[in-house]
Amino acid sequence: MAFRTNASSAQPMTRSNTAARIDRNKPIEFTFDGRSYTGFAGDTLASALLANDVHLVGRSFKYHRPRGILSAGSEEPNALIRLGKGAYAEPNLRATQIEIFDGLYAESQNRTPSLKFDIGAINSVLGRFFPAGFYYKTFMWPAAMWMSYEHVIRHAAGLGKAAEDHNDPDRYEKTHAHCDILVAGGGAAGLMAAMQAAQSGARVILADEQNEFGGWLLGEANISIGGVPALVWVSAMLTDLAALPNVTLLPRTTVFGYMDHNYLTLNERVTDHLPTRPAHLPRQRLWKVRAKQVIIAQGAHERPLVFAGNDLPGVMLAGAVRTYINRYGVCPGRRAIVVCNNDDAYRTALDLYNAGADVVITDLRNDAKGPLITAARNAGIEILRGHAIIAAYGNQRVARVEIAPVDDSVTAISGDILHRDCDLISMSGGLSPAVHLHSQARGKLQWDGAKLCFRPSATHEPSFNIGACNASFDLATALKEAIRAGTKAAAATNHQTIALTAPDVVSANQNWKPLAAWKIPNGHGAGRGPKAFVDFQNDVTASDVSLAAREGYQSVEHLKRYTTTGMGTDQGKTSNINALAILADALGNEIPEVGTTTFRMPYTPSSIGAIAGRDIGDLFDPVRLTRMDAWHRANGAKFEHVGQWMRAWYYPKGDETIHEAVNREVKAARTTAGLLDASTLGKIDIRGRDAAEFLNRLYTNAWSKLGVGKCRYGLMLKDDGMVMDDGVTTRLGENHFHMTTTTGGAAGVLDWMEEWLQTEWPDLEVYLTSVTEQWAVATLSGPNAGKILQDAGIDFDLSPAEFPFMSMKEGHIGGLPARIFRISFTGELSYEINVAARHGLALWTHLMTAGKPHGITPYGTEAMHVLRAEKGFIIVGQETDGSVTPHDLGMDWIVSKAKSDFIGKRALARETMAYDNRKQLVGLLCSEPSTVIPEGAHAVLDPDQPMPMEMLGQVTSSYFSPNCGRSIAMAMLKGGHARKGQTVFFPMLDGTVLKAEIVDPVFFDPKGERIDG
Amino acid sequence: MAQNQPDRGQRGLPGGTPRYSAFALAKKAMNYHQDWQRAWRDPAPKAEYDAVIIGGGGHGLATAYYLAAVHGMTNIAVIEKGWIGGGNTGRNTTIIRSNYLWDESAAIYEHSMKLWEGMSQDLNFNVMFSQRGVLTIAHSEHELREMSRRVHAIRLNGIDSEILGPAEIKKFVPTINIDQSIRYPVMGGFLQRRGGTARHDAVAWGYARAADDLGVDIIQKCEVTGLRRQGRKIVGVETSQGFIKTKKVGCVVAGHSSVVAAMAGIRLPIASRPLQALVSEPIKPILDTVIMSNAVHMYISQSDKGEMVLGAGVDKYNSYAQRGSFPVPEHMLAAAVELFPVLSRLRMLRHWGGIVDTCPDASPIISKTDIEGLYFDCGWGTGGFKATPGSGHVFADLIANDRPNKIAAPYTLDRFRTGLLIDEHGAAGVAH
Amino acid sequence: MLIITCPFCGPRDEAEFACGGEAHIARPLAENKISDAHFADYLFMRDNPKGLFLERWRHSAGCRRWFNVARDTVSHEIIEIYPMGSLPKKASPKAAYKASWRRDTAAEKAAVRSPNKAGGSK
Amino acid sequence: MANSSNSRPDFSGQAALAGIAGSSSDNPNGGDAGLVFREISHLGKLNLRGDKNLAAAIKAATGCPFPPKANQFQSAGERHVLWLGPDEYLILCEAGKEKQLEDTLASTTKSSQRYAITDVSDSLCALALSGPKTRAVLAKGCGLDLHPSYFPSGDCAQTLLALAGVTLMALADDEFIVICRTSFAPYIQRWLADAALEYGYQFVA
Repeated sequence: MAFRTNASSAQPMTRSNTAARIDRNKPIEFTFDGRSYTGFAGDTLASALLANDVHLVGRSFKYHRPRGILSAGSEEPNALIRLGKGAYAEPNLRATQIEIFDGLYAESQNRTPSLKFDIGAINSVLGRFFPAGFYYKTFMWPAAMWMSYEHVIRHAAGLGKAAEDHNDPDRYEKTHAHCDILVAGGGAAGLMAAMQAAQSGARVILADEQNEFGGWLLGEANISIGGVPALVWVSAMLTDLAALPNVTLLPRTTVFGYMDHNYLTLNERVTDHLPTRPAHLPRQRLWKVRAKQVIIAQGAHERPLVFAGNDLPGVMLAGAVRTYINRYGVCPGRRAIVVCNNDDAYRTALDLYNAGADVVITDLRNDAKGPLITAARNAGIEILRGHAIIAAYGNQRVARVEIAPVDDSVTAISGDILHRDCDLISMSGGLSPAVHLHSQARGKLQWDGAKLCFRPSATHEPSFNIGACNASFDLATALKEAIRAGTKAAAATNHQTIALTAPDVVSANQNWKPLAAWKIPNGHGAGRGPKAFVDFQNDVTASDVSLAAREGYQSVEHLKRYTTTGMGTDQGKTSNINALAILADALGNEIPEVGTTTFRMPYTPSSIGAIAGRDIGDLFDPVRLTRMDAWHRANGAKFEHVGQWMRAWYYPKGDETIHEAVNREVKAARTTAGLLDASTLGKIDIRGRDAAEFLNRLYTNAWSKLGVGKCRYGLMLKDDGMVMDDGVTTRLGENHFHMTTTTGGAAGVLDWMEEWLQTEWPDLEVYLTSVTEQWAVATLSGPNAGKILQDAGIDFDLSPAEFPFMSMKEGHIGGLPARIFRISFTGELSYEINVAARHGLALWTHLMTAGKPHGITPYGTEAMHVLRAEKGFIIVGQETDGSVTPHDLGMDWIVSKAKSDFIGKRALARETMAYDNRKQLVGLLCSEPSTVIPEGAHAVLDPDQPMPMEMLGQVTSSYFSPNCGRSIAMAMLKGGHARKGQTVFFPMLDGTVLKAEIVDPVFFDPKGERIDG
Repeated sequence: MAQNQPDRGQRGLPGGTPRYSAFALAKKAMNYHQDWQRAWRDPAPKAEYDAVIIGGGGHGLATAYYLAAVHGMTNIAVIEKGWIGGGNTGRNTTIIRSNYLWDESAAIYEHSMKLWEGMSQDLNFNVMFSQRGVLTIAHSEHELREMSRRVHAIRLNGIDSEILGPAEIKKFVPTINIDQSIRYPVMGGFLQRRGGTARHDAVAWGYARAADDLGVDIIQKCEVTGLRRQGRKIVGVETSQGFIKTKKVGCVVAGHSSVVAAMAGIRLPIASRPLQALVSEPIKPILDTVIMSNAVHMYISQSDKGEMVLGAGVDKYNSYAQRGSFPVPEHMLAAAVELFPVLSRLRMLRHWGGIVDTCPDASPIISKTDIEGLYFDCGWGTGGFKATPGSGHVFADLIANDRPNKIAAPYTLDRFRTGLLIDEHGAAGVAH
Repeated sequence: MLIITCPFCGPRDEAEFACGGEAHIARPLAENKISDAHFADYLFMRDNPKGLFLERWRHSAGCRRWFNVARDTVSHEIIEIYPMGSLPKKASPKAAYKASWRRDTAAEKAAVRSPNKAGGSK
Repeated sequence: MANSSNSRPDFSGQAALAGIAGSSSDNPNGGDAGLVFREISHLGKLNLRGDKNLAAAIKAATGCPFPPKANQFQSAGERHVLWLGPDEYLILCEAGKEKQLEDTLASTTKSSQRYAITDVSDSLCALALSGPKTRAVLAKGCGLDLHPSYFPSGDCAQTLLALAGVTLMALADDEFIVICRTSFAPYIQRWLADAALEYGYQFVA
């Protein structure tokens, strides 16, 4: 093409000299596909590329057809590029939304080896064999081959490449915000509404996805508002709004989600436009806004026309062309054909003409009249009325078109074909209001048969639609709507305001009723001829839509899913209505009867990083530490997460393995003394007149007669009779108890108790307070425990007579006030020492010092598990799994027969609860004393039976017990209680089989003779 | 696996519907695809059917197909108030696996898995069943213990399952983060290689086309307004297209089970909850398997189109609105970024919600009712899609023979009276 | 995210609350003998309407108090919020309460202490 | 902290963040930090359950009037009484005075009266926040409307801050007390420092 310019020259001649919103004094260097170009501050990547006469910017999803820039905004389906390098790389960004900055690095996508020569383009040649849904009809034989077919398909599909380096260096933040009125969209209507609402003193947030407020006015010439050029009015409005303390202006911010109860999500691109991003600033910020009222002023999207070859680079939307000329000072072509079914495109024709391009208008209507048409004629622009472009041709950019006269309904060609050369087609198929947010919020839509679009009807949330998104395309009307909505919204939030007078608008009148022309005839038979595209990104053609209808995929949802139309990253902003109309046509139905799909979050694709925000890394989930944590760390403890708690797991000495360390700790606890940090156990302070009665109803056993200062073990059931939690509860006073729960169960148990108190037994006078973190707890266990307490300076008599098992005393240790419970989870002489949490570390170090001569050994949760298993004590959540009753555990002794009721009592009376073949708790001794059966292993009677095998149940706990000198295990086995003495087998994952004898689950000191030391 | 399967229904399209094939595709291309015929008819309802299936989702269409193909009941109808596959069939994350803990669950999901393995050929419709493996991650000692229990049980049930360590996981899933210092480190996982995904819409369309070929009437935009009874017997269905007489009604209306049950005065132990899912923009392949993590309520795979498909846990309150609350995807995406940092710079493209019917024991109901001729298949919670063929297969058997077969037997409504539950979440709450 | 108006703390984000499911399920006392089937009505069977639903919520991140909510499960509109232990006052929730299949079931009757039984569970 | 040669434990006691979070600051913008915060060590805290009849006892013991409305607090010098729920209050007092206060309350409250009082001084951790960006920082993790006109000084609320439950007290436009469970204090400290980064912060250990 003769007028092609040297792309690297600083002043490509495609720059028009019109006044534009770029700073010609600020040239900016950037790179696209390895070649460096120059643009200006204020350019988007798209405008800068067009300024350099680069039209071919991408390849389509399926056919890999060359694609250019269609639009100038977020609806762009074609110009998707990969921005940045290394860890900063980001695929699928729309060139039309990227503000350029020095050093910007961009690449095209979905092509190999290069954009100009893409082997994938073969698909386009074979396109005829790949109609919509072809993959459902083939690749089925042989069945085994699908994975190979799929591999190829997967690599052909997918648009851009994700970053090679996965560690996103950027920071994302989130914030909550509240306002009286959120205005979504900062065009003329949005600005006017925000100003109106703000007058009342209401708190207003105004968000717009572009870097500048002003909406489509930014791309218009020859419009004046309030007696001044539109953009002068815009900047005046902005100055006034910015001065108001009750207004928050959010440019570069997309309102992408509109959820129940006026909860909206906004994505603010804080530093994306900067060449270097300050580390302390978020790249993007997610706003979670709760608005009392919402005003939607999102504008509208222009529709393409569906004619053969309409996807060639150089085929652009008319409004976009106007924007490039007026906003960016770029004239995207020199020989332009404007094709339209409405008046609006005439503005583009005039602007093209004024920018020095040759222009021909192809108007599908043969009766178009009005000031714009007159203006075009007066300018001497050639106007072909009742004509259409029936096909466009070119290699990687449109070069020529076939134009033909068409009948009134634009269904048939009615005359001779004209041939014209061109380098730009500027098309306009009418406007579709952006009803996305309204629809996300469950607002209803209605078809406007005159303006040929869906427009909002009933709203579901407290909101208003104004301006173009309400199909009020006329500026003056839009401003009046804005004032009305602003006033009403303010009033609805109890802010009174006097309606402002709408500023006068001076702009050529135009007819907003386009001609219905959904599919332009191409002179060939159905399905024949060059492809006419409906969905550019997903390569869905008009004949694909007809095919879907023919095959019975006739609901809009079926159409979308079968042809994938509207499923691209542009979410069908330019294609949905055309597809719908062509489907309606194929079904001989009216558009409203065929219906539209409901829009869902997000309005435009929204960064996952921003939605995750800072709730990642060490802020992903709170980690709770005990007051002794510092000591554990200093002494080389290994930790395990128990719920949110970090607990000392074991304390390896030197190069001890976990097993060596645990064996040492377990032995010490039975030969000398062990010290365990038990601070994480749940603790609940229970007070009130009815505290004992409450415990009676909560636990399976009886509590009324428990003496003051005495402790009792309790089992808590859900009302379905299944074990939920256990622990020791102590009576501190007549109406005062101290309950302990499992570490993991603490929060749940407190909630559980509150629920019963508040919802079932409000008559009981009981008060619950969590004191889990009020007390630090060190459990001293082992034969030397008493001696150590003596040396530590206990101030009361520890003799079993004075301080018997299952009792509690308050006293001092080395002067520290303490509550000491004589309870034991090891079967050894054991003291649970509670001190105010602030003294936890002091108590621990003090006991370690005092215990040194007596062989005190800190032990962790793993040793604790072994010690309790040696005694056959259960751990809720390990032996139990929500399907286990007290009887299953062999704990009938703890279930009161006397009490008329307790939580779970009735459920336990169901006949199946007494079935003999329920899984029951047993002990296991492996035939190989040195072998520890893996936890989770399943028992069978006959290891040689065929699959699926008859299983008895699973090993729940299994350890090597240094005190028994052999391995021990606990298991839940069907009919286990009656199987004592039987031998069972455990098929291992490696094919070997282990053998074990079923025994009583108490392996050590069955008579409990060690409890007093 | 396609061969020697439990009665899989007849192969091909005995009803005479032209077969799909590469050859047919090429042949039709010659005529610019003008003479493809409808995948299924659009009939008006007859006055009477031998059985009526309420609900044109995957389960309902599968039930109809197997009633016709296996039990020879061809005078039946599927009635759907909207468009087929428009409910949870088209709203799930398409995960398919059979590695369940309890024997009863393993039995039905493995039955289903075997049917998946021959489905595209059975239906002559490519449902793109992709056995790319399902890997469930364990993040703590407790989860490792549960994993071991699960894998031992699964193996003894004759189902494939293997345990992977962090290094093996990294090898299998290069994009995953196995840094052991993160809050929920990848400590291990168990893999079912036969698990994977399928094209959810295709399952509904494939069953519809195959059932239609056998004479089944598929009636869309037909809403059930009532169930007509005579005493304790069902005699027909009131619909928006008039009364339809029938002696057998199978209800397979995930997301509306309680509503339809109420029409017959039946109570169900079901709560309907929103389940949210989302996809990212399509990118070139970075994940060739399915990853599930229960500790952080997140599962993820990459569709053939290139979209990252992510699912979360169930929302906390009852709803029929097919939308959930924002904190759920917020937490889920944070968890996803922890495990797959690459996601941070990708963008959410679509987000949606389905309505799942959840039972107290997280297991389904496949059952007769105390009304003769009225059957329910519901309560699949988040596990419905993977069960589609198995559920349809055993439900068809229940309707045809008026008694549950061995696989369906444990799933009667009666278990809520006896208390013999199949407590899948009690048993470590693996997200389905 | 819903706005739920805690009767004590006022309107807060749904995130601060826990949902307790169906409201007004009376718990049968173990002392009153009912069949396993009737007991299952209490333990497992749940009202699950499409539309107005009476449910329980707890302000778990706030004052920790339970209360009742009448909410539409389709529109998510909250029609009434009323204290634990009380019945709804507005017409439609009231009607929903009366219409529930639970009213006068054996399980609900068994929630009341039968006069011949003395003293409760002490 | 007791050193191992000492046979008596150290009585001074440890603050929640002692040895976990040292003083730190980051102020990329220069000028005043947007947020300055510190732990209020050993602030006395009593959880009080009961109804309005306790007003007199509270007044007598603390000098604080009874909170007139839900989600408000009343102060008398260093002592504050916070409304937590319809029958639940939190009393804050000078470090070490909690026991004495507990006894006074017990004695001035008729035994007949429904009430319960529990010392939660170590159970909860209080952080003092100040600086021009205090509310902006809190808003990043808290869903409440923290605008001074909606959350004026004198208001308090139990709510969520990011992933932890907290009680917020507004002392002034740019002065708050944040109370969390002690074991969550390290998380809250880290979260606040992170959230305040863009405005600059200073944490005083």
